[in-house]
Amino acid sequence: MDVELRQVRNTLIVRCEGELDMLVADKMRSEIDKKMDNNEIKNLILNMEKVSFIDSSGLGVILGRYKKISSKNGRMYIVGARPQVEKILYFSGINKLVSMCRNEQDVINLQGR
Amino acid sequence: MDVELRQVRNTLIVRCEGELDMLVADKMRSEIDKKMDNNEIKNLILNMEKVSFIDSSGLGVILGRYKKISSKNGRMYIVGARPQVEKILYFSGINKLVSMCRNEQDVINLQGR
Amino acid sequence: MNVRNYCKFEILSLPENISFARACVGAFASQLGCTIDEIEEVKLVVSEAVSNCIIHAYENRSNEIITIVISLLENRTLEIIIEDYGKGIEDIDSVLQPTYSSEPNRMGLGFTFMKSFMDDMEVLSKPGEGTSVQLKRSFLTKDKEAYA
Amino acid sequence: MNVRNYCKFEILSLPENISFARACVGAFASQLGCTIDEIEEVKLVVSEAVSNCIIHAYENRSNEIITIVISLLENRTLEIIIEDYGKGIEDIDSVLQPTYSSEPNRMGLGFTFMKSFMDDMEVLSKPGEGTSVQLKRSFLTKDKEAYA
Ligand SMILES: Nc1ncnc2c1ncn2[C@@H]1O[C@H](COP(=O)(O)OP(=O)(O)O)[C@@H](O)[C@H]1O
Ligand SMILES: Nc1ncnc2c1ncn2[C@@H]1O[C@H](COP(=O)(O)OP(=O)(O)O)[C@@H](O)[C@H]1O
Repeated sequence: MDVELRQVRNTLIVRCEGELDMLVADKMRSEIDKKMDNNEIKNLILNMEKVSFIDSSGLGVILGRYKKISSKNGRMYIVGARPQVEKILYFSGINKLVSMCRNEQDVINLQGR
Repeated sequence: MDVELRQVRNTLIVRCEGELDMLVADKMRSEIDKKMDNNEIKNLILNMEKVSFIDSSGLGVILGRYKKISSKNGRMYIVGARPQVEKILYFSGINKLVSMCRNEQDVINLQGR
Repeated sequence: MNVRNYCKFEILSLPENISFARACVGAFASQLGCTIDEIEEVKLVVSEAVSNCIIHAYENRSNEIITIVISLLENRTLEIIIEDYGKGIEDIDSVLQPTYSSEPNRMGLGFTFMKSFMDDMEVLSKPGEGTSVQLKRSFLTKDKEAYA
Repeated sequence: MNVRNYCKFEILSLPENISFARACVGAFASQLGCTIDEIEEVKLVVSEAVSNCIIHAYENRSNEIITIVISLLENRTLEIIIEDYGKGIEDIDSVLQPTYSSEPNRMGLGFTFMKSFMDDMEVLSKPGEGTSVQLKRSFLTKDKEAYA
């Protein structure tokens, strides 16, 4: 699992690749939190285009990050989840908390409103 | 493993796909031999473009078919072997018995000579 | 039910073996000619059960053993048994409740996924001795629909 | 040598399990971060050893057991032990000769492939009791070259 982090104004963009299970959940959690504890960051975009698998350990990382962002009154977006991964996100109900977008451009459009 | 057989004049063209191990070796041997026992057939083209794996059971099928074709004074060609598969064919020395060609057109050119 | 084929394997309680276990079970289940979606569901279920052994049964100690038995039964039925020799479960009924978790930052969805994506789940456990999760799914869906 | 990780599995002597065994060993070996070419060579070796158990040790009887133990040792070393409880080998030295085969339509290249693609091969056998093939390969090639 590769994790790439990028900050654009007050938004943290996280692009991950591979299988999001317990092995990588801890690594991903700590990498995101390190950046997020930067006070400027209000919103989080999680780009999952290249994630081929997610289980409940991966869902836990997402839910935890959502809670952190919410406590800052920020918003969280999940971008480009593949059907297999999307099914699990819906199953868990995370789609009701986080905005599901097709691509990063959609988020920018959403944020613009 | 899928095996597709086609006869063009006195040449039998065998296109196979998948992993050529013991499980499929028997099936492939009997399918080819059924067609080859047709007296018209003199030459054999084995198209391996879509073969992703071969072991000594697979090599055994090729060597056996080569011997049959040779006993009819025919020729055998292997077409489009991927690098991984080609390495094993060279290792076994089968490349010295059978003509190795890039594609089916190359065989037609060779035969034309 | 007659066992057509089976495979038994023993792995260590290391997080890197979770994806290995998924891959193995997926490869074996593919002998039933399931769809990719079905294989993905089976992989998820295995991921949950093996993660539970590592996190809960062995409390993240590596070097402990997890055994997995995969069987292909009649009627395209897949049976997976995942067993640990760890701390066990005191009250099985309560841990099976959706969103129940003994760990604050976990979601409590593991057993829910297992139940949802398989036809049958049985959990046997003895505190201090270990836990065995038995999962079954038949891939005769086409016929099932036809007869429904 | 210290074992970093290992996996033991037990399969039936069915031809469809040869590709399963290849896939499993390949998936486990990938924890060493080998190249695709290296994994392919390891898969070939496993294919040969497991095929030998089915064809020679068990003379194509299914329902017999083959055990495979894969270990990741220090220095990126992979060890694979493939064991059967079949007919065994009378004269090990002679069957190890390239192109030797007891079956007329086989090539006698199985052991040659195993020896060529691994650094070390040991064959233990007792007629009537079974055979164990131990294979080892270290993937420290880069360092090796640097020190050569
Ligand atoms: N193999 C196991 N050994 C001991 N306890 C377990 C095991 N599997 C699950 N449990 C218990 O059951 C609870 C619910 O499990 P699960 O539904 O998978 O959710 P989660 O893993 O998110 O906690 C766990 O929190 C744990 O207390
Ligand atoms: N597991 C085994 N049990 C019994 N005999 C074996 C086993 N593996 C190999 N042999 C013997 O060793 C010979 C050489 O094996 P190998 O080099 O793999 O070639 P092949 O499988 O083509 O015969 C076989 O023909 C067989 O007689």
